Amino acid sequence: MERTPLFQLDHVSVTYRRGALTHQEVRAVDDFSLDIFDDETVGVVGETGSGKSTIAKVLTRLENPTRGRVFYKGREMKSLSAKSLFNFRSEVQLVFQDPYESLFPRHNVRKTLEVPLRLHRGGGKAPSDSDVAELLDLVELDRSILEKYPRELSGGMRQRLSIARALAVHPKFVILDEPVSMLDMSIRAGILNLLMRLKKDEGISYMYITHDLASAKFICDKMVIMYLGKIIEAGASGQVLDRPAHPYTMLLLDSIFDLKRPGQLLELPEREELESSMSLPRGCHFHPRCPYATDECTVTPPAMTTLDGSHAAACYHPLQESRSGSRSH
Amino acid sequence: MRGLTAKYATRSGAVTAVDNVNFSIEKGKIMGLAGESGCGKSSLALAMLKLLEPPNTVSGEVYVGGQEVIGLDGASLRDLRWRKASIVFQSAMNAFDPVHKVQSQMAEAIRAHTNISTRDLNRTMDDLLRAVRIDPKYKKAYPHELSGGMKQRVAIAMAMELRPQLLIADEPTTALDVVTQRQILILMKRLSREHGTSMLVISHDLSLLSEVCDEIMIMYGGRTIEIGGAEEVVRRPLHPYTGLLLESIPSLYEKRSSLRVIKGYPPSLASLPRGCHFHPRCPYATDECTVTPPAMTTLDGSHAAACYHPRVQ
Amino acid sequence: MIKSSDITNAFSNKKLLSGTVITATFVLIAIFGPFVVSNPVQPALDLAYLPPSLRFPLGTDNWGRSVLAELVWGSRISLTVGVVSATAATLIGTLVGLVAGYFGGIVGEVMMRLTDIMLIIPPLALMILLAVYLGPSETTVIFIIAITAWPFIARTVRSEVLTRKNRTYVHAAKVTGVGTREILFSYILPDILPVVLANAVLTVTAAIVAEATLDFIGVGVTSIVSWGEILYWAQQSAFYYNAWWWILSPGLAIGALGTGFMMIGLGVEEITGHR
Amino acid sequence: MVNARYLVSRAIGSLVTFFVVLVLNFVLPRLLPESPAQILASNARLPQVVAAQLTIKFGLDQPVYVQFEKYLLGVFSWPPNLGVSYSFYPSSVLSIILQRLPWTLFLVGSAVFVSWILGTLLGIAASMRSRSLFDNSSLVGAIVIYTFPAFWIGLFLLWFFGIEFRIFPVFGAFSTSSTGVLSFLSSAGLHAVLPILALVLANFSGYFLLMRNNMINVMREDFVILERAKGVSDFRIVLNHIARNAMLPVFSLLSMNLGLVVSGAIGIEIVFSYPGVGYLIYQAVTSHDYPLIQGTFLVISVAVILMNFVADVLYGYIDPRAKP
Repeated sequence: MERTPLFQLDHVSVTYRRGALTHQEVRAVDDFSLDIFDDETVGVVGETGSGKSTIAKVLTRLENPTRGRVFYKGREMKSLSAKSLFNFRSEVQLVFQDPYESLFPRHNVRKTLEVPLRLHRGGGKAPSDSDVAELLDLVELDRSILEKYPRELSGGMRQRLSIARALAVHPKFVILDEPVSMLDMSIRAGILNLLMRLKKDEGISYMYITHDLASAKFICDKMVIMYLGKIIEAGASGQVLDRPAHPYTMLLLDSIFDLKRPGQLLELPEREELESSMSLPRGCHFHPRCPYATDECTVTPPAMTTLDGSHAAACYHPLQESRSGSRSH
Repeated sequence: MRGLTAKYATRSGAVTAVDNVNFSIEKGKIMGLAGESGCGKSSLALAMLKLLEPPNTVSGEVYVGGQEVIGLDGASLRDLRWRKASIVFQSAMNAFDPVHKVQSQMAEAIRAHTNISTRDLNRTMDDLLRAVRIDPKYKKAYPHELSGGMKQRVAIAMAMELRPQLLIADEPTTALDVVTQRQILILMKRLSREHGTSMLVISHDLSLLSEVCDEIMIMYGGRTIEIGGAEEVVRRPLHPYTGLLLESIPSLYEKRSSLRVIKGYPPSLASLPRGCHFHPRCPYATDECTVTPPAMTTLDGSHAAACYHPRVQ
Repeated sequence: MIKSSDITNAFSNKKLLSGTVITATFVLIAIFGPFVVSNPVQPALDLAYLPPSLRFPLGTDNWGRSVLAELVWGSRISLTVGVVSATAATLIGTLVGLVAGYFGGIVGEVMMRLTDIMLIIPPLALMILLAVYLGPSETTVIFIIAITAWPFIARTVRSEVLTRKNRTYVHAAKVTGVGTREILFSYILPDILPVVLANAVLTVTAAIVAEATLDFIGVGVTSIVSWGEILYWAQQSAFYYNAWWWILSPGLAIGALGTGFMMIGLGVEEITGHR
Repeated sequence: MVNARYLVSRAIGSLVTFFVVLVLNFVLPRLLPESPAQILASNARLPQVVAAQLTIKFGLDQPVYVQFEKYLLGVFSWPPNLGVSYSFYPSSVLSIILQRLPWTLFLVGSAVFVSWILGTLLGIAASMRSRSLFDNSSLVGAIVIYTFPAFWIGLFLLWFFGIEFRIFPVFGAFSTSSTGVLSFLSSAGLHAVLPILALVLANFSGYFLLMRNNMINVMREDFVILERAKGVSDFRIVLNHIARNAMLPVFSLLSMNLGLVVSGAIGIEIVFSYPGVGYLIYQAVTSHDYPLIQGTFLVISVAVILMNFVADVLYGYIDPRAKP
């Protein structure tokens, strides 16, 4: 029997108008289709400007798609009533990238956590101190910081507080938008471990948005690779990382600096700089940088094609062999 | 560089951002400087060219090709800057004046240091841009018309235009895509090889530095805590901080269910712990660590660390 | 963000302190002065054009009235018109700015355009046109100044709202389920309140000058003696009698009161870290 | 090149503003409980019969839309018909205004220019020595001057330089006894010194305060540190980079302030009996010359709208980021 996905994105596009004077259109997300189930953690991997943060905004209804539809538990998100939207907010939460920007500077730790507790658990009544303290325990923060303001906390503590705020409503699904990319190296591991523990102990599923494939591998079961607003490859983490099918995924993997990588070499084929991401190339967005591009790539964008079970890629010339073996296509 | 110290004047007294740092870079070599935010690595870059303005103070000695920098002033300092040592900033976005074209910003330093004809100047600029893989037609563009990667390439071209002996690059690729990042670092390495330029590359990303650099220096709380050849530092770290940090970074090439964690949070320069700055977070800390800061001790050839309990393997 | 440390700061801030002292002095004069100095309505022609003396510290005008007494009574008008019109302008401007800044759509767009249009029309010319057709009265003057001053506040508030409505913490509040009204009034408004306050106080300065200018041109309040009106009459004949005191003191009074309010505004901006 | 779309959107904005001014100008007199003709008549102390005649003469007995049509036709005919002045009867409102307009433009134009230059230079100088005695005293001075009404500054200058020391003429725009072009020009120049000085004093502080603030902000930008690292001279960094960037918002203020300055000239023109549009408004107000009041409002507004449009377009050339 078919399961109803938690989220269903159906040909979603989001277009921004940039520049008050020029009214230039920028397509952040382009024809994006994806089913997300509530028992799996999916990673959305892409570089700056690939549109991955826009997906987070669309899924939390901070933004509406310009075209296409988004379904939550089979109901279209655009048509959610105020009450169902409120219920939705108690089930799906978002943790932002920037721990310095995402906490309201006027609210201290107690107040920050009291807001979601009051709205979703207390029915408008002030929540008890023990509820707040429990949340702090959950994210391994000391109870002594209760009266502190965000500016008195370090980046790592702030991000833990953000996670606690998201957990306050007992969500089933949490979208993590680059939760550790702005943190110091020495505290990232602590946050990643915490996220893994919560996944296991609290039964929360994540959408983990990142540009860091290594941490995505650590957290995620499934992976979606984005390039300039489009999904170009999707599949189980192991499949995507071991047998990348899209040349972009391969380039990305080759470019990453990794301490434990065998036989490192710095060299990479030199290509001309992209003119500008403001004007998207026709056909496959990646073709100007792709070593395997042929004429057909410059005309029509390739559709997602299933390669092996859940592994799919949008490429006319998918790479076939595993990464450890010899590369060919 | 000997005993370089930089202090910031703040409302609550002087804050020491760079505390008695010593190192040297050989001709044509690349030194990597790693550290977390607020460890003083950017201040070090500014201090080396005496770019910190009063009331902030810089003391110590910095030699570039035999010439001391910190004691210089006025015209002689201006003359040394860019000709002997140049700098590339973290965010190329803000490192360009938004109202001037790329070419006039490139030409400015050349004009300030040499008497060059307009024709030669134009040719030089075209060559420089080609060297960093940018179409020379972009010299007529304004900075906001370039992408982040292009701006960083132009910034590097600009830093190389007087063939300096030293190039300081402060997080040169942090804001860029992974692919662009690697391309730019390849470019820098090539330029360093071709022109014998020494480089100081500052980054928080140890894996990046381990690939790009010949030597690596680690800073923590304004002090150097470890320095040595890139391979040695990454493969056989001496200081517990370096070791733990390397173990805490997730890798694509191994499967782990949990990561090694360094407890606590990095200190702020305004309130540093006594003794070894790392002792509150260090699993090996003993009483002596909390009192006197350990001195840099050479343990293995050129590999040195400031720790009472180095992890010699 | 107003904290107790801000209040301590406020008193160590020279601008705010001196501004408060100046303004408070004028407020005290406006409230209690008229009980000390009698209303200068009675003309006494034999005392006309007297230079400053012990009896008339600021001299007399062409009707032999004490300029000091006129100033004291006139301070009520300047203060009332300044404060009331600036308050009205601030309320209108803040509301329009909030709505225009936070809500997109037709309502926001229309309000934005309306503000832009009002900003271009030369304010004093508009004030005169309105004054001519609405007739001289205190209420008219207040209305006119408020009508021409609100767009400046609206523009400031709008740009402040625009920089805040897409701040991550506002998005975070939305995701948490915080309602629009709470976001506007608990997350955005408190943050821009210092800016609003500073601008409101600066508007008082502008309003005091505007009131005086309208009186000076002859389209302002005529029933009661105001500072601008003293200057209106002074400019007709003071120079023939070399009665410099008649011109000097009202101008200084306007400038001093204006400076007082302006100092408060700049001080507020300074301690709250805006600008 | 400035984008055509940008030009069009600015032009449409200006046209809409012009239309609002037109409507305001038409509606205001008609919003009153009494008919304009009655007000005209009562103010002109004319018998009731005259009011009735005026009503018919000005077409005020006709439906509002017919009146509006006539009004628009008048404004858009060539030369525009803005009615006939009462106080300068039978001169047309337009001809009187056109006669006065050059004087105001000369006065305001030079005052804007001088205060902009002065404020900018002082702002640069003060920011260079931030928190010094010079900086602090010029700050306080600018704030204090800013709070005085322009017309009072005019009165003060008139008394000091014109009456006490008799250095400059204080009445009108030129000496009627001047013969020949040169003597006319020098007399016009002398007559303009005090009004321009008063306007400059009243207006330069805005530019000064903004320029000083911007300079201090731009100084903290990364590119300034890079310029210093390049070994570029301090003089060049300050002028070519810091001041150049700090100037951009000042230019926006310049266009914003045009409206204020034109209005501000009203008080100054009254003080010096300077025969510009501002003084004309005063004359119109004191003689209850309603067609003239409305005409001047219209013309001043159009002038300001036009200047704003020009400033907006120029801004597109000055700030490269404003271009597409």
